[in-house]
Amino acid sequence: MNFDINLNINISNFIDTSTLLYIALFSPIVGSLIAGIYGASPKRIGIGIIVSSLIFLSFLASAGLFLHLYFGGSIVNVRMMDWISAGDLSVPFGFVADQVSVTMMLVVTLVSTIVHIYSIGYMEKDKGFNRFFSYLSAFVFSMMFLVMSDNFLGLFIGWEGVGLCSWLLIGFWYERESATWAANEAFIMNRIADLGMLIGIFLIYWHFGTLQYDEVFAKVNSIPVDIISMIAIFLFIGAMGKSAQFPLHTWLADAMEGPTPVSALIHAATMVTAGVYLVIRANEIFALVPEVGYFIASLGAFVALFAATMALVNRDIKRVIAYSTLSQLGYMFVAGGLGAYWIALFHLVTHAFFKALLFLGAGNVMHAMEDELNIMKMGGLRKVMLGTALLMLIASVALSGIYPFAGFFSKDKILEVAFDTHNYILWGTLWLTAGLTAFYSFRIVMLVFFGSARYKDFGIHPHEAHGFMLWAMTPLAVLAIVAGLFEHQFIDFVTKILPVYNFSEGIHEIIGQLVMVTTAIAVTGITIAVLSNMFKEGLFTNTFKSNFIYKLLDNQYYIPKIYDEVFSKPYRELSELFWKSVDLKIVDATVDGIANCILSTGENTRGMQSGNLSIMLRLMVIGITVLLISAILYSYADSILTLLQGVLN
Amino acid sequence: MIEPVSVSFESLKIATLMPMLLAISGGLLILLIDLLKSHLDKSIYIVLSVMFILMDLGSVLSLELNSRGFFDVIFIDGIAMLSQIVILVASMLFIAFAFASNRFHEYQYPEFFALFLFMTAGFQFMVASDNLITIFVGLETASLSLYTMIVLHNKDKSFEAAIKYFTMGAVAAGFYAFGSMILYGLTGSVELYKIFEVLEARNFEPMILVIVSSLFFIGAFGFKLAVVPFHTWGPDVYEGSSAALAGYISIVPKIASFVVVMRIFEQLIHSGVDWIQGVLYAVVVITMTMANIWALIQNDVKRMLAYSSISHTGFVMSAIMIGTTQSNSGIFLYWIMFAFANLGAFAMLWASRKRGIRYHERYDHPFEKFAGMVKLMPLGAVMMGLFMLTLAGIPPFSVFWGKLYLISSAINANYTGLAIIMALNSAIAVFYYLKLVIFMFLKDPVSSLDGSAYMTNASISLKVVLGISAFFTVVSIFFVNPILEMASYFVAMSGF
Amino acid sequence: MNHILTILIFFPALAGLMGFLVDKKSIKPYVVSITLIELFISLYLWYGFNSAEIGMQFVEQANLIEAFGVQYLIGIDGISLFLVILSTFMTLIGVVSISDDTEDLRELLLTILFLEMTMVGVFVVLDAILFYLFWELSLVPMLYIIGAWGGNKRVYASIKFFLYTFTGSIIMLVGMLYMAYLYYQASGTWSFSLLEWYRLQLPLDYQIWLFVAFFLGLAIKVPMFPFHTWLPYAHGQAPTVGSVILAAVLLKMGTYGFIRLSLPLYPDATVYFLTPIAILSLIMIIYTAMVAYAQKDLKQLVAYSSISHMGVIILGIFALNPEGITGSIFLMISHGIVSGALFLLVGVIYDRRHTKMIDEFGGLASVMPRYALIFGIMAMASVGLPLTIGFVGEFLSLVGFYKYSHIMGIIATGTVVVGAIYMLSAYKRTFFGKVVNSENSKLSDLNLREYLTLIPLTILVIVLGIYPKPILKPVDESVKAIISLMHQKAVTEEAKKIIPNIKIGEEARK
Amino acid sequence: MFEMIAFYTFAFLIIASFIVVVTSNNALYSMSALASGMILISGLFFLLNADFLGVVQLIVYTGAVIALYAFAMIFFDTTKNLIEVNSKKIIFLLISFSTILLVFIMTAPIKSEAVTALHPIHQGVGNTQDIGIVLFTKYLVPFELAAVMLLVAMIGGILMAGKKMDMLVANEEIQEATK
Amino acid sequence: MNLSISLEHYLLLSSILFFIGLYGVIVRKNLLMLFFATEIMLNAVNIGLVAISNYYGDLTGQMFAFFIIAIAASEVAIGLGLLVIWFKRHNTVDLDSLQSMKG
Repeated sequence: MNFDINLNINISNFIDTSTLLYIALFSPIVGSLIAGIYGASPKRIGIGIIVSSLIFLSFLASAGLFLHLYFGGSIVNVRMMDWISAGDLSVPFGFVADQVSVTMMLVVTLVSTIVHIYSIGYMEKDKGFNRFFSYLSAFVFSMMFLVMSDNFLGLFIGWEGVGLCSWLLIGFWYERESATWAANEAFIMNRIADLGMLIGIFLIYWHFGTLQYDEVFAKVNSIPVDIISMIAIFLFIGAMGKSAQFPLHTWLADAMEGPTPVSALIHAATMVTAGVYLVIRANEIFALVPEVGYFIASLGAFVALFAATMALVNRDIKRVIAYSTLSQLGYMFVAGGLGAYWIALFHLVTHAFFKALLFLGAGNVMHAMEDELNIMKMGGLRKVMLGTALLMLIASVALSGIYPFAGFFSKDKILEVAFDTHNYILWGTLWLTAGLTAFYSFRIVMLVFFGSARYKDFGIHPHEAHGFMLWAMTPLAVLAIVAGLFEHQFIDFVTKILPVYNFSEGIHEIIGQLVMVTTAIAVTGITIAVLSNMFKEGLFTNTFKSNFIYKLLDNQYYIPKIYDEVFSKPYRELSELFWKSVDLKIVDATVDGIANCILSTGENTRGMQSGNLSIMLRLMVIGITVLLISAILYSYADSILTLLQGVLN
Repeated sequence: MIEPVSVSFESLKIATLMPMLLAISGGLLILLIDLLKSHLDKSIYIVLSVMFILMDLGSVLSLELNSRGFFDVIFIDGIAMLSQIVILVASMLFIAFAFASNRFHEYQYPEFFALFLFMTAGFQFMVASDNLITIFVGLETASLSLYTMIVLHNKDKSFEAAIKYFTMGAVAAGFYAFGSMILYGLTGSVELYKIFEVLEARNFEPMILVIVSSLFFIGAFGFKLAVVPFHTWGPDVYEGSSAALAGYISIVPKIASFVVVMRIFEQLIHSGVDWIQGVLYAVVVITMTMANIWALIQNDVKRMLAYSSISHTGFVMSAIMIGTTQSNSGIFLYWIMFAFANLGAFAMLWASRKRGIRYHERYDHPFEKFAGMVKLMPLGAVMMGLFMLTLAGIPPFSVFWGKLYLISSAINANYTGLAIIMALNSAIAVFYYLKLVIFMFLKDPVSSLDGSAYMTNASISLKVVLGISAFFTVVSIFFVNPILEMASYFVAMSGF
Repeated sequence: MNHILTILIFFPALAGLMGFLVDKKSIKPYVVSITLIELFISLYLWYGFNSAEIGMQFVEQANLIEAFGVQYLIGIDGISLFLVILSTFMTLIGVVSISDDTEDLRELLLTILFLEMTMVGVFVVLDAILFYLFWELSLVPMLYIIGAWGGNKRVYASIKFFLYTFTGSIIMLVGMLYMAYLYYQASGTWSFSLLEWYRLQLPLDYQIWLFVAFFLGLAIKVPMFPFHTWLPYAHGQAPTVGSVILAAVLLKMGTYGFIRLSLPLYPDATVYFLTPIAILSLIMIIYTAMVAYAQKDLKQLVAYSSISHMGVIILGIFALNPEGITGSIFLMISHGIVSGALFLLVGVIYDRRHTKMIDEFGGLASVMPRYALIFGIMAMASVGLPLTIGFVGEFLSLVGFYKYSHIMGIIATGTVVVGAIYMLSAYKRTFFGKVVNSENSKLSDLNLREYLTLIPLTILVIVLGIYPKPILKPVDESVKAIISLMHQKAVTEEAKKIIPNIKIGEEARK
Repeated sequence: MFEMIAFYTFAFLIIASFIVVVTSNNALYSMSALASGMILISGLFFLLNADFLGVVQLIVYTGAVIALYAFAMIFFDTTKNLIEVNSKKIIFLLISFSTILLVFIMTAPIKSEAVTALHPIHQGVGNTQDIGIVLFTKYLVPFELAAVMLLVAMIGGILMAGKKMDMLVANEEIQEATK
Repeated sequence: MNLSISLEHYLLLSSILFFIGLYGVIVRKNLLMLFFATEIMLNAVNIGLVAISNYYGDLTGQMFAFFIIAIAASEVAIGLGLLVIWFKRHNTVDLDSLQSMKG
């Protein structure tokens, strides 16, 4: 312990914690700008190295902050400068490094560092190498901004920043129609959710008068509950978009158009968990409204199952992993919704490790397969790429939740929480999902690495990835194995600011059974996957493929199609209608119509000026006559009226 | 037997007659010179005319306000002074048009200048009297001179215009006479102040006869001012007469008529003859609107300007209908402002007039003639554009201030509806003024004209006039206050 | 420097007159330097501006038409200060953006100088008649710019622009005259001074009619739905510099007019009409954004997007709280910069390809990467991404308006979605994909002149997005002054309730 | 009684002859009717004790004006039948309607007791003398103005009928033809 | 029954004659004939004026009538001048020949 205290003192003396915070935050953007300057020039390997080192620097700084906090240091909160201030609204650029954000920072920078290094190899042949690094570092900056901000609007900056970078990176190969389409879809869907987020922020501002976390949370009890639940709902709508919860989930699968490191970093480890982070960060608000929490949990459970089912049948390796991510995010929301915030965070962390690993492995496979994604065209790859196979196997086991891999600890806790809160339906759903998860994870592993080498039919010559890429993945693999073992330290650390979840008394007695049951279904899933693949490659028979359920799953419950029919197309058609029929034919035509009406009055009465003197004179006389009539009417109005009345009666 | 009449010379106040006498003697002098030595150059006559008008103006300025002269036949009140100043200044500027570079038929006649001076005198009599007989004779003197001068332009169209103008004028003279007869019958007098005294005494009964007499006056002056439906001569006369004279017709006869109309109607309006106000309201609205609409569809600039000046007349008539001191001083403000803009516009037309060159089988100044003018003659186009924008009432150019003041006077008298109609009409009017601007600035030249075609008729004096009017329209904002103060003072002095 | 505002107004016009003496070949450097000097004068104004002081500064006063109460009364507060700077700045950018081989270069440049005079004039005058004067006068140079250097339908577009705005504003003039009449009745003297008018408390029914009269003039200029149809034509046909100035500055006259005239003069009517105007704004936001999405012409798309953004500005103004109004003023500035930049960007490809049809392009990102980058930044600023200039104003306006109505606030916030839809789809269609049209494959990236115009704008977009305080603070002070005036003047209970009672100046410091 | 008979006779004859003036298709009839109407009006003037005017009417109208018209008629050769418009009916209705209106209006009592004659007719003094005194005092200015007006009319008539007009018209036509 | 002739009788006659004149003005196609009609109008007024003058015992009416006669004479001179010049060029005094300007 002496050593620990020394270290603590060392860090504080050695370097100011706020400096550390700034280094952690800003070194990625420095890297991004450096890479951006060379954005349009040909590949320079140095860029990759510089940027990666800067991210690593950020990681070190985050680690420094982590140690500072871990050893009892005070929470670091800095205000860099004022940002927006108008009326009573005053929002600074303020950053906080507390237990939760530092955990996130650590995860983000760690995974980022690995992905950056990995990308040097992965992107080596791409002409947009420098640009890629610029985007990727910008993403890291935005993500850091998101997790470090000490107010809701700062969070929103990061929130939108990661959205922008996600747009840039999904559409990185902008010459591909599908990539740019997916990028726009992701951005717009996120924006729909952001609308909710903004409304939440508006509500917070008008009811709390501030957007700082600490001030808001301090006042939270003095605000009516219905307002709080509205805030919670709207904030959660924001979270739904970023974390791709149903019904805003379709973008995540399509986002797989981006380069695989991007998928690993953004669409597995970090950005998509921002929604979960928001729920954890605003736990004071969510804790007050258990009904909303219950809704979040239910939706999470539903998404977990829903995504897992889609993952069962998909043949695209990245999409399967993406659905799996979706499913795991569902788990996190269950935990968050049920008030077990630290568990949600814990699963977030472990999931980041093994899912990033899984994606990077998939990246290796793709690289080897010359960007082929269809797992049906792979098989037997373990022979050529043993390292990758091993890493992916570790990740899959972790994902399936097999003891003692990281996934086991976090996922099992969530099931326990569901059971403990007597939400047996949730538990059941999650339990079933656990089995499915195991199944599809191993289905991939089997189809890709085992079985016959189907790729030969397609004339592909796979090769193993660069050594340094594999080495870069190793830390993730190690963490995927061992992260779960640090559960207690983790609890101690984060519950300094997060509420502790207390299991009820009775649960301890049946906890053993629960673990058994869960592990059993996971193992069953694995077994089915392995066995079926051994007997029959491809797993699904043709008859099965014509099954309705298979079709339903294969077409993602037809949801993309429905969205296209119900939202996109009508929107486009309505826009056209508004422009061509309403704007041009009604609004504009009315204006022109008035002008034309005046003009045509002129044309039609032009004949009055016929140039004929007789007509002119007659006009004069008519004028006089009309005046005479009016004179009579004016002077004898009364008598004329009585006369008329007499006639009528 | 009746007593012999003894009249002291002082009581005649010969000074009040001096201005008109000067103009008439100028005319006679010109006739005399021609008699003694014919075939003199027109310049001598122009200079003589200008000199006499100048002297005329001088003697007007030295008049004593609110004085009557010559057995009360001459009546110099504020509006008489003011309108005479306007008439004389405008006449002076317009006669300078005669210094045209080209030979025009009318300027071969020394009589033209004599007629011009007689006409000026006629208008002066019209405004400087409240005796219906003097007004009538003055009016006819001026009108008959004008008809002749139009004819002297010696084109087929000018004959036609003069005949139309004359014939309608004769009918209008009949209206005037009939209206006066009824007034005379009602009051036994032809002097307006006396007429109103008697009418007041008999409480405007029978009202119907008062109305009928005003009705015939509306007919008579409606013709003179060209309000709908008595306006039909307007466009044709503008088209038929030379631009120099058309410009004159659009300014001077109208201000004279306005003064007479003010004299006749204001008192009636204030004495509760509501009919007049109602009818004037209708006439004003119809005149403004219809003239604007007709102006929209014209193909010839001069004809367009004719309709536009009808519309402007309608605008100013509304001030008479409103009948407050503010509105009545607004008439003069407006008309002075309008005079300079119109002067400029017609000067530009006159400058571009060339005998023989025809751009259009019918029109002298079709819009196409000015197409792309900015490329051929930028300064001219800018000038013309300036005058068009001024007429359209774009601030800060002169007419805007008149419009502003009149609309304000309508509002102040609780005629908000009228104010809005006036405003909307200004908006319609913008379109046809812009049409010329568009032709000049935004279109390409149609024919292979060179820039000099637009200034073929320009002489130094014409350019000076152009310069004066352009200068005035641009910096009019600084003249508004003095003019307004002067107008308000004179109008208030006259009791309107 | 007592007459700095007078100099600011008339210097460009005088320089414009002198410009006729300058040789044709050296006219562009001449005009650029004039506009640069003008920009520096306006920046000096900022330097000399005391944001702690309440009320107008640099006031100059002289009688013009004493008998009728028309004065030469000019002065600025925090609101007009930045709009003046925006005008001078965007004029400079616009002038620089004009290429040397433009036809009739001299006429174009000198016209812009006259336009600059009118724009600055509108923002600094404090006399209603003078306001109207500059307001109307600004139409003339713009008419010429659109009509003479525009596209095929330029004449139609320019007339429509002119007549439409003229009609609206002349109704406003009637309103002004009526206002002067009421002032005359109350005080016995004629005055068109806005500062005097501010002191006049009117009963609600008068306010309503006057508000409507002013509204017509201002709404057409903004342009608000359904008076907006002139704008797509004007933008569609105008030359690049015309569009830049039109979008950046001229439209702001309308919204500025709301803040300077309608709100403080008629607080009760403002509250009375709050809901209908808010609904119109919502239509503007959502409907025009959808119409923008349907556009095939890139410039028309930007034009419709302008309308949509102006809707947010109007909403912010009618939020009637400091957050909303300050935000909408900031949004005016940011929209000025961003839409100006977008029009410049459209001009870049129009210069190269002589078409603005989106379908003609595609894949430009690989041909013109730097162009694509700047376009992307501007598109994102337009979409309202945080840390760009577009976010600050949009957020403040929306947060301000949200206080008034929950449902309408949500719909208004929909701008973040619909804005993204049209902008991103346009960006995608223009820049992404493969280069299909062979004519596009050889397009050159930005040249020096284009960099000179676009880089300053890009820098501003980011710098002001990160650090808007220098602008927000003075604006906020002036806005608070206006709101407190409105609260004091309000006669109805409802208005007193909706308009917050803000303490300003000495009171606030206590 | 005499007055009544005279008035009605004259009135009837005047109306009749003027109706002939405006309706007859023969110019000669029309002019003769005009002349007779004028003469009859002078009769009314005598009836109304306006002897001077009666004489003036006779001299100016019947003497000068009608003579002028007669010359003009010869010049224009309008002795042939005139072609008039067909749409007479509606015009006729319009005019009759207005006439009825005006006649109806004119029955209103016009005379007023408040009126005192400004220039009273003196009993026992000849009308001409009476008029002369007023004309050369009060109405001297209008009278002189009328002289100017007649001068204008004379100049106008001379100029318009003069040969110079024809000459220059021809000139311009030639110029136009050559261009 | 009062058989004496009142002022109203004269005024009625005057009005009737005036409208006969107006009728002539609007139906005549021959300009010369049209001028006749304008003379009728002026004469109608003269009757009224003289009658009023007589009934008020005031000379002003007669003065007015005198000036009207002068005006009528001048108009005839100018009018005939115009007709002469038109006739010389068009060989007609038909009103329908004056239609070159319209619209």
